[in-house]
Amino acid sequence: MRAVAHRPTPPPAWQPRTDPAPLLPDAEPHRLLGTDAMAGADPELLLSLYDRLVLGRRFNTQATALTKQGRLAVYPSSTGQEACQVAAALALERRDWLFPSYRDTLAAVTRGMDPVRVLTLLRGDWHTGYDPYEHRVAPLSTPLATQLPHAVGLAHAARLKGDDVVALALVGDGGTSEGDFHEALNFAAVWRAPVVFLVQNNGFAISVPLAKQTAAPSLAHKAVGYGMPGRLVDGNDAPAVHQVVSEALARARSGGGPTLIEAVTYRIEAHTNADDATRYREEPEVELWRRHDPILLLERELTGRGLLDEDRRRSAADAAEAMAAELRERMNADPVLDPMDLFAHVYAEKTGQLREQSELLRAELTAEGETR
Amino acid sequence: MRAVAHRPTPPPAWQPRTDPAPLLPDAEPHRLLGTDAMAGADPELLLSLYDRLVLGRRFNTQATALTKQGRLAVYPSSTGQEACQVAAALALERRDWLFPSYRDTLAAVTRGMDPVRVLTLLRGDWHTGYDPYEHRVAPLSTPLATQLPHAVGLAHAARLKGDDVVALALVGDGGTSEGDFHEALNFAAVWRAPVVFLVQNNGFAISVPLAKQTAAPSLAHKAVGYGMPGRLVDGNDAPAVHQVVSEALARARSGGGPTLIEAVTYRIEAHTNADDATRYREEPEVELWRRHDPILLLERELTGRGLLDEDRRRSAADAAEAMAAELRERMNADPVLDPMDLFAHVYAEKTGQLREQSELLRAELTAEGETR
Amino acid sequence: MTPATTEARAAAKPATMAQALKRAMRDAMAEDPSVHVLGEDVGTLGGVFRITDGLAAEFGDDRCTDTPLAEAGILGAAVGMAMYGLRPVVEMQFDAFAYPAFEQLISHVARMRNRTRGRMPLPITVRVPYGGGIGGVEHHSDSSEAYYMATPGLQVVTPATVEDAYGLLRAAIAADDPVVFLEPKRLYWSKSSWSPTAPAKVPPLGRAVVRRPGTGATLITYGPSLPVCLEAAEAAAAEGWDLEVVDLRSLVPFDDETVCASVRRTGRAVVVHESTGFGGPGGEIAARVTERCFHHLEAPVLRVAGFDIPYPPPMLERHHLPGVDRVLDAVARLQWEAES
Amino acid sequence: MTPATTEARAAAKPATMAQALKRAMRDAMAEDPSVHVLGEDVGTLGGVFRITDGLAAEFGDDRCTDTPLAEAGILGAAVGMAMYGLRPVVEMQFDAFAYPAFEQLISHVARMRNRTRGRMPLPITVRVPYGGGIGGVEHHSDSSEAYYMATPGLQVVTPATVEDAYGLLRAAIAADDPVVFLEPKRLYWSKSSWSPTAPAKVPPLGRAVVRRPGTGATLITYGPSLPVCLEAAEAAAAEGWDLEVVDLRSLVPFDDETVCASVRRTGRAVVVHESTGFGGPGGEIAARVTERCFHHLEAPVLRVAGFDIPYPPPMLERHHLPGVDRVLDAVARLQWEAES
Ligand SMILES: Cc1ncc(C[n+]2csc(CCOP(=O)(O)OP(=O)(O)O)c2C)c(N)n1
Ligand SMILES: Cc1ncc(C[n+]2csc(CCOP(=O)(O)OP(=O)(O)O)c2C)c(N)n1
Ligand SMILES: [Mg+2]
Ligand SMILES: [Mg+2]
Repeated sequence: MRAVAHRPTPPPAWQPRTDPAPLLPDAEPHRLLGTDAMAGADPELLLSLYDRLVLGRRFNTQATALTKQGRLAVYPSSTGQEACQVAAALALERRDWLFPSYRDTLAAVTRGMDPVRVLTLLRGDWHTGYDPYEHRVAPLSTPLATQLPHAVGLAHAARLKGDDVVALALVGDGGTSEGDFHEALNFAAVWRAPVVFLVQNNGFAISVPLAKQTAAPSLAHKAVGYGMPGRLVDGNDAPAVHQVVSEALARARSGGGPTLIEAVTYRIEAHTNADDATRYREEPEVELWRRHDPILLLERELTGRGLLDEDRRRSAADAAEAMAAELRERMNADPVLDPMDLFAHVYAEKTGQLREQSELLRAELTAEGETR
Repeated sequence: MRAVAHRPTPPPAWQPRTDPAPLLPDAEPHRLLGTDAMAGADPELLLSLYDRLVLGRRFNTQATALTKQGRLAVYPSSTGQEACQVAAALALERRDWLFPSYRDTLAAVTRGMDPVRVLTLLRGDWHTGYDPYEHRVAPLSTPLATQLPHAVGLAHAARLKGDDVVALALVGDGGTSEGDFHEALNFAAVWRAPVVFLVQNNGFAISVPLAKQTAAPSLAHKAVGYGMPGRLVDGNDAPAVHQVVSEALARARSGGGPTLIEAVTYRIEAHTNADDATRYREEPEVELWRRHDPILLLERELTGRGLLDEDRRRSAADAAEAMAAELRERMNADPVLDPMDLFAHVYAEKTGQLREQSELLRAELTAEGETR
Repeated sequence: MTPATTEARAAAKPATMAQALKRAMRDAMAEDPSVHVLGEDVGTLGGVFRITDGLAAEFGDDRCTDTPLAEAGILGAAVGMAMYGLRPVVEMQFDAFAYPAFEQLISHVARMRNRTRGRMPLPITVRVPYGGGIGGVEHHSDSSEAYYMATPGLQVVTPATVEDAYGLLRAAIAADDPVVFLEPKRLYWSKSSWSPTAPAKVPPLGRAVVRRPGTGATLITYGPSLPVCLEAAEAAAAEGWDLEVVDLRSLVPFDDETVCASVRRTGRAVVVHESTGFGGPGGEIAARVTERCFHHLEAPVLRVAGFDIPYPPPMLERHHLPGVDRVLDAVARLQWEAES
Repeated sequence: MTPATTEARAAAKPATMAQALKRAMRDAMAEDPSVHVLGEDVGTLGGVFRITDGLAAEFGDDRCTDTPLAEAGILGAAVGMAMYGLRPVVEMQFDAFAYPAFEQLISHVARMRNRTRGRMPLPITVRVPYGGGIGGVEHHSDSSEAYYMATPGLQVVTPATVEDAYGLLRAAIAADDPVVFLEPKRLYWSKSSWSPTAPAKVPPLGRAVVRRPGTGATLITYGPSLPVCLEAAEAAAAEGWDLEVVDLRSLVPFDDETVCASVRRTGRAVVVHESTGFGGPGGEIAARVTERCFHHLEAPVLRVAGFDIPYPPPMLERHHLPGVDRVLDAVARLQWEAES
């Protein structure tokens, strides 16, 4: 005979919120939302985070500028969310895997990927195109939440093979509503897969605010229904994100199973350059979040601790500027594309009809004098 | 400026269970799982539940027998789960809606539906076929969890129209893993739709035990992630189910939004007559649950309170026998089917090609001398 | 702004297909309180293509609703709403993002009428912006009509003109069957002199139309490929081929009558669409035309379609999309010499 | 029981298609530790059709895994497993229950190789029991091959014989592309003298085969309709029609060579399948055969298919399924008089 009751006592009754989900932080919400990681953190970590945040911000502004010059098809800026992406990616070991969503370019860059390759999808010369195995970065995923079960499957496979590998999967607040989110978290918990789910709750899914997305007390609360730990963190507090993600990774690595982390942040820019955010939100709200900027917060801490002087500040800015200049230059060169590649990777071997079709295109291109 | 923190404090860390989910109840688990509804309940309610449980059990055995005689294509018996279905359906008002899954034949019968019509799908003469508007019973749903968003949409529509209607949606423990479960609960909570979700946790999804389905402390805990109340009830304690469902319906009716209820019960028979349960579970486990039979529990209470004597017992059994006899007789008659109906309800009006195809079939049938 | 001033403003300049679609929903909602619009970003934002712009403002959030981000949930909820007597109009944000709702569409939307012997029809319109040519990144340019065509119980409709965008969408919303309404996104900004102040009468669903009469061969097409075919027909005229262009408008039901009447007259046909060729709509169309018109055919019915590849990235899409030249090449292969 | 005794036992009597499929997975798992089976009830129970019976016992739960009940999750997890170098074999319990996984299949499984320029191929086999004729209630008898055929990046394979069940499944699991492996459930219990002790060599994917040589007309078919066509060919022989029967085996890639060689020889063709006709596989097949063999054709390529309706309930399915008579009726309409 097993335990006396085969169920724990019923959960307490949750009273759904009656007030609309409040969206505005107070003047200094990070202290409420963050851990005390900022104060406790190692100076080197803080400085490394700082450099990368500055770089990340510059990457965002540069990429957005490139859309205006027609050099990118579209760019979903993560300005304001740099701390989430940079700190989380930095917490990974090299052997670990990252499963980014389309907005997570900075997470990919932080893993060491060539920024131009990261931008392939958004530039429009191929669909992500890069080799995921090089830096263990899965293709930036566009269909929302669909990358989460991939992360679970990969983590599960790694564990079965006895490899000490954890998968970090990123998703947005909107993405948590998709069925794939549910199925992935459930599989992860049942399989105790070494995977960490990080929700960047930036307040919006395009125009839809969080209050229309969920009635849960927090997105982190969703962990409860899967039997995994849920963690809530100030997503603009880089050391806090780093700490919470590191703990979750360690837990996963040591066989403790998955964790769901909600990082509360804000999408400062419109959804993409093609979006017009003034249609659905007010400037004062954005302004409040600007004052809670992740770079500002870190600067304040670093300055307070005497770790950041003008020189250090300038060297970070210079490095970012150099990256931007190189990016600009490389992106301003037209990519050399071979239209025949359209048929190259549909199957391991071209089917008969793909051979026919590629001949058709080759003939057209020859006629146009355009093929290589 | 709104509230100081825009989030409640982080949820407590959930420690996933390290022991495999225990499946066996102790000798009298209902006392742990049930409410005190049994003792407090109105005698008339208890007797009414009793009659219907007895009827329901007989319906199950009769329908199973009909599969052996080839009169039903398949039957998923709910023996052992009668209390969930009967008590929940009985808690509904006539204007309310029921969204059953394929195993919920008793819930449909309890709503007043003609048993033969309820069995249409399983007999194989049509796909459910009955008029859902007659008793406000949606078609028995085969694709798991897909009926849940329907219930939400209907409840939402009713509320928009100002109608005092609640939808009760049934789903199995296995069904809670599907994405549609997640999406339905989330929509319900965000819309505060008057809908009640009742999970019949009968321990198995065909052969797969609950421990392979979820790592959550209970399925009721899943409510937390949607911001709705979760309730756990002994699904073999009919008055308890009736009470918990009634409370949830009242809550929904008064604008309080959805509730998730987990009723813990057990599938005494195999998944369907086509399944062989000995392949995946041991008889002693079944035996334990037989001792926790919903009819037995109710009989014990009724007898203890002097409400059930031999006569009363016999009259319930006789009514059930009469129902079974009639069912047998009616199901033994071959249904009169018109193959031309195949084309009748694909679209409001037959398309050109359906007209052509129906003429083809008509010609074939005429040749066979078979059409009506 | 009152509807009257909106009208006056819109009437002042040629209307786009996007405006016609919006107007169709607006008029349907004004006439019939059971019409409800739902989807991602359809409310405050007015949709990413602004097709639902102004509906929430005019009819309220309950009539035009921003849903949580979950397509199966959206369509599933629409099923429930339709069960209760509403006429939901669902917006799928892009073609590929309708796939999560596939089970709801195939197993419920398409079958509920049949399942219930006609007692529970589901008058749901599923609007799906489809096709490429707008420089969209992966998953934003699929032509998914083959999936819907292969599903009995669904009507599949696609406008190619501004006027049809209005008329067919009104007809779809009014239909008692579920309709997958495919909107050719690269025609959203195409204009015509159609005036939203004088809505055309609602055309019946299921009727093709001859957009250009001709005698030498028939181009059978729909949606985003109609302009390509009309342009090809102009170019062909210069080479002495007189092409007839048929716009299907409705893939299901299929208008065999109009199509076959044309092909019997011309004796030659090319099916043109942007969807991949293999297993795409063209196979069905070519096969049924051949079955019905075999002895009128001077040449096999040819197909000009997208290549059998995943939709390409923006910088390569022009190589994939069937253009005027490919249509003319196919026309040239119609064995004209055999005739003389 | 050791594999040897299993083999000895199985060899004693004719093997069923179900046994051949099981044996194919077993052999693949024994040879290649990266082959993993996952799905609903595939472990302890051995699957509702017992196709995976014994795999968990022989290889452990980690190699043959009962998953939670969520098809998108199963296929999505398989994607991740394949990313890490495994070769997942996914079982979808029934055709219609693969629909929840549609987005994963279309947007990821079919496209990952292309998306990553060949760096990340996904060698996933998705086993889908399909088709009717077994008295299954709603959702248990769909023929969903048209959806998969219309999706570039997927191979679509379906065996019609016991021997092919083994060989093609081995080939599918060994393939570096994702394969939708459609198992004709009403042939699960069909037998042959194929002996599991002497596995045939693994046939290449993408090759059709002539199952019955003939000269008068070609029946083009696959999966559950092969036995129907062979029976029809026998019956036709009695009426003086000598029919050739081609079993496609692979819908994608499509073996134009074998099919067209046959049709050019016979000059007449009927495509036979159980899937609905409109938008079904037959349209593509008829269209491409016509494109390639037009001047060899004495009559249009005809199609015999399921009606354009949702799959019927058990008691009516025999009226829906294309049987010998319907095939013969089509053969009779192949304009034989024109020849003489
Ligand atoms: C399955 C699916 N549905 C719809 C979309 C269209 N879409 C792209 S981004 C987006 C909003 C995503 O919001 P969120 O998950 O919060 O991520 P964020 O954009 O805020 O980073 C939508 C609806 C999509 N990409 N995938
Ligand atoms: C989407 C979907 N996947 C798979 C199935 C096949 N199937 C039928 S019943 C069943 C198990 C359901 O278990 P549960 O939800 O616990 O309900 P129960 O049978 O115990 O009542 C499965 C896998 C289905 N009907 N629908
Ligand atoms: Mg967001
Ligand atoms: Mg169950």
